[in-house]
Amino acid sequence: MSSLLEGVKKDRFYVSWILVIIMFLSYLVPLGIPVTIRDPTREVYQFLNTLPADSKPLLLSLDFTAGGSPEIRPSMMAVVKHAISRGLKFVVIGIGTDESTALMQSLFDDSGVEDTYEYGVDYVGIGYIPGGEITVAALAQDFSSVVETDAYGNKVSDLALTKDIKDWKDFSAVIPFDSAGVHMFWVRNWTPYDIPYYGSFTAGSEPRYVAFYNSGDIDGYMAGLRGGAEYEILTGFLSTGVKSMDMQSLTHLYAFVVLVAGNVVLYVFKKEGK
Amino acid sequence: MIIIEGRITLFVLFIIYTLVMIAYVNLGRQGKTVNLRKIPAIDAIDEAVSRAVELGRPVHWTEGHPRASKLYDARGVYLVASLSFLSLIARLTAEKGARLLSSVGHPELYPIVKEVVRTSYNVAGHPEDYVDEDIQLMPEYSYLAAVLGRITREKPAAHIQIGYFWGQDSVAVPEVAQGEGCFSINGGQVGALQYLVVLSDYVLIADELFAASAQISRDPVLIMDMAGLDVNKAIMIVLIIAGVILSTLGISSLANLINM
Amino acid sequence: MLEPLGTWIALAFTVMILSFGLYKQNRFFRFAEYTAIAASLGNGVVVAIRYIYSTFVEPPMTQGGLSILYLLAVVFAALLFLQFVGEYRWASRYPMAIIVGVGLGVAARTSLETEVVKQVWAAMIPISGSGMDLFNALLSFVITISVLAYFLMTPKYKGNFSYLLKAAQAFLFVGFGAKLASAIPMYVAWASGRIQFILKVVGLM
Amino acid sequence: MSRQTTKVFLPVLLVAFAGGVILAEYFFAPQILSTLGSELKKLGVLIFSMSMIVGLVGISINSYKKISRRAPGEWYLHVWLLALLYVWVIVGLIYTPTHDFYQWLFANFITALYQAMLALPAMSLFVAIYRSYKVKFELNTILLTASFLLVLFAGAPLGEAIWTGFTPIRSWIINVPTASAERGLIITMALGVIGLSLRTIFGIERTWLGILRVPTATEEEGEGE
Repeated sequence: MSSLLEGVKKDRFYVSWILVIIMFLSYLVPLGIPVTIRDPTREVYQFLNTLPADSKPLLLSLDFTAGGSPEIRPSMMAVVKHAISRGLKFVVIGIGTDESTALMQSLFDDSGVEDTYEYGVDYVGIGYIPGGEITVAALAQDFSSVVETDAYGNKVSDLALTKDIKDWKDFSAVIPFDSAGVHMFWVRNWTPYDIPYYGSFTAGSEPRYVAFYNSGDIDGYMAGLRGGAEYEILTGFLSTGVKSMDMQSLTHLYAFVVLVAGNVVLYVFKKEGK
Repeated sequence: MIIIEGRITLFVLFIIYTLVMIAYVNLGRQGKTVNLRKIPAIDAIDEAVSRAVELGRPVHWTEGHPRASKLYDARGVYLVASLSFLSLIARLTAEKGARLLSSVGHPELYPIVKEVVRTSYNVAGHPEDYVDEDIQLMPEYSYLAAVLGRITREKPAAHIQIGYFWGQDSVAVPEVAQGEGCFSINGGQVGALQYLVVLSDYVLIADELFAASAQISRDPVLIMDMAGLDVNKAIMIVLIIAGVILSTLGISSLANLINM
Repeated sequence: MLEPLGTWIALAFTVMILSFGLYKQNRFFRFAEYTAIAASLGNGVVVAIRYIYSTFVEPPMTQGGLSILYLLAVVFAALLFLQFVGEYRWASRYPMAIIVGVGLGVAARTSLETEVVKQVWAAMIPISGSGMDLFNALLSFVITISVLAYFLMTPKYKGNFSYLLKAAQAFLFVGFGAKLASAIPMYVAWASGRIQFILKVVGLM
Repeated sequence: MSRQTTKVFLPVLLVAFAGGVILAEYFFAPQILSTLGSELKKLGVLIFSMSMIVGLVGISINSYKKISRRAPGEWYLHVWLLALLYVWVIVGLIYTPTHDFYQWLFANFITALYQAMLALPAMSLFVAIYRSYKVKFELNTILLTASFLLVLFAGAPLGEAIWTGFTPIRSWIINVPTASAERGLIITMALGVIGLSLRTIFGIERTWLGILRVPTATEEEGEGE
């Protein structure tokens, strides 16, 4: 062992190994630390759960990257599965990154939407639309001028679901899923309209959007992996979100332990040095 | 209307900013000068290079993740700021005889970095010490692994990381550099500062990043330009104070200017 | 046949990269590193060549007219290659100058709008209300002003003003601590993605 | 034209032209400006794309040098690098990037490697917490640690299970002191950004060319090689 560890920074080695072991174990041996459902997540659930099945489509925007997907994907899957189980129609776009078309495809593959839904009638995948904030603003005012074809080359004016969509009034709600930091584009350009606004974003950016939730601009949201887990519990589509909650709790506890351990080691080391 | 609707206030502020700057630059041309606050991180670069010479190990410079910023978009200016540090570092390493390793993430910066380093070596009078191979391109997705690998292999004595960084680069790169015992001087955008503050020996906070050339060259024009920047900052402070007072009193005329 | 092979390749690369964090710099990591350089540069070159062809070479061929200027633009951009030719190296500065100029122009105007004007106006919050609201509004105002004053380059602060600056520094550090802690869930979630991947491939999840 | 004109003056002029057009396009209405501006931005992307190919040449030269002198311990890695690089480019040019095989390559090489790299910062962050918080009795460090701990506990279900009070404290810390300090930082930073941009556009600062001082100094003479 000693020869194997030669040249390795010992402290770093132990700190990272314990972290990884904690993460592995939290998936293998679930502790089931209770997850309280917070109000913003409950708002999203109640809205989607009471929306009539024949209402206008939802606008879902996938603004996250493959890197950010572990954090955002659980809430996206839970929302889409919930929408499918309730028979809600939806249109999927993406404005944050050019990876969103690929993410959309994997969403369609994994959610089983093709089994019960008919493409073009119940759901439409537009994919990535370039242009950033200007696009987001234009989408609210004149949808058809920004979007001409879907991801598969069909004209949106030929598809039953999208042919009558003109502006924000033709959607029943908008739900952007963001890890690329473009959620503000949506908040700035869509909350002024009288349309139910929900969102999913990283846990790190939650504090920034709490103010908009408190002021009523955002009607509800799911923050990071935690929000996804809460939504999975509410809908019963348990998946990676819930499984990751123990991991979240334990790593936070571990951060505290590491902070204390670092100082203890420093203190003892210093004492010996004297 | 020749000015685009809704940008009149912006334009007026821009003109004020520019006029103040020009006025101060002209003062500088006439030879007037003021005392600027010293930025310790910039002085520390000298120390870092000397340390590298003593230890006989290289100096490492890097500028960030190419998916986070591009030279032709709004964050490109961080890279231009980083180049001004690079030209200083290159000149110091040329003069003192340390090896300079540049890890370039942005392909569009790769030719420029070569040009800057070569020019700096020429100006310092040591064109023969310029090594083309020490400037390495680490494109797009490979940046993080390539920089970490390079730092652990080459074991530089000083690590200077200035530019625009996504989270992963502003945590992992300085941490690994610190673990290898590098003397580190880092600076980045507001979103990266919380990591850099705990992981560096010296940090360039806020607009210290853009003030390098004034302190290094001690040129009165550049120094007076900084003084002009201070005046502009003061204008913003006054604007905020006035806005807060007026809106507290219930007068919204200043607050409405933003829509003009 | 390609699919399962791909999964095992991805697993192998994942382990090679993680070996850096969990062990130290080693031969396998270095192999993965060079693979990443080659793959991402290759991808970038493919995208670049396709972009240049579809936007700058195809239109002049098919449309003619003014779009012929696009071919000149390609020649201008190709001046970058002169940096490999010692004698005419200076000519590669011209395309560099254009890209630097465009970037600086965009930066100046974007910063002016979204970071100066919008933020300055957003800071103009009325100090009113009662109890906690009043306190928060006042505190926000004081912090913003003191942080701005802290970064002034020319004045030397003395007396009571120096306390304001100490306060500014203190609040900056409160902010750094908070942002550092709220970053943990994000990084941990990133890492968990790979852990779930490994567990799934091995069949434990 | 003198050497000085071609080497320094013209590049500086080009920066001024490009930056000036982009700024003018933003403020002024005439159509010609926005056409010119968008063409310039396109040219910027073209130069960016071209520099990718310059990078290909640069890396090829470097690797070739290392292979030909059999650089110990790494020359075979450069053989692999060059082989993969050129195979990739050829595959990408023959098939389109939307082709299944290219997608397979992308998913299992680039995405796999990139996502694995994104797992490294988590370890680094914990090592940083271990190593860097040497809590001394200094006000700043204490404040940093205190706000770190308060926000930390509110971040996970476990913390909430211990005490529900962490969540409102976290909201306050982030919405009041953090947000307003950050606002000050952002404004300062942005003013600096505008300052550097205008300095360079006006040609006062030329550090991006490797020239530290303004033209009045004698530096310019040293610049000629």
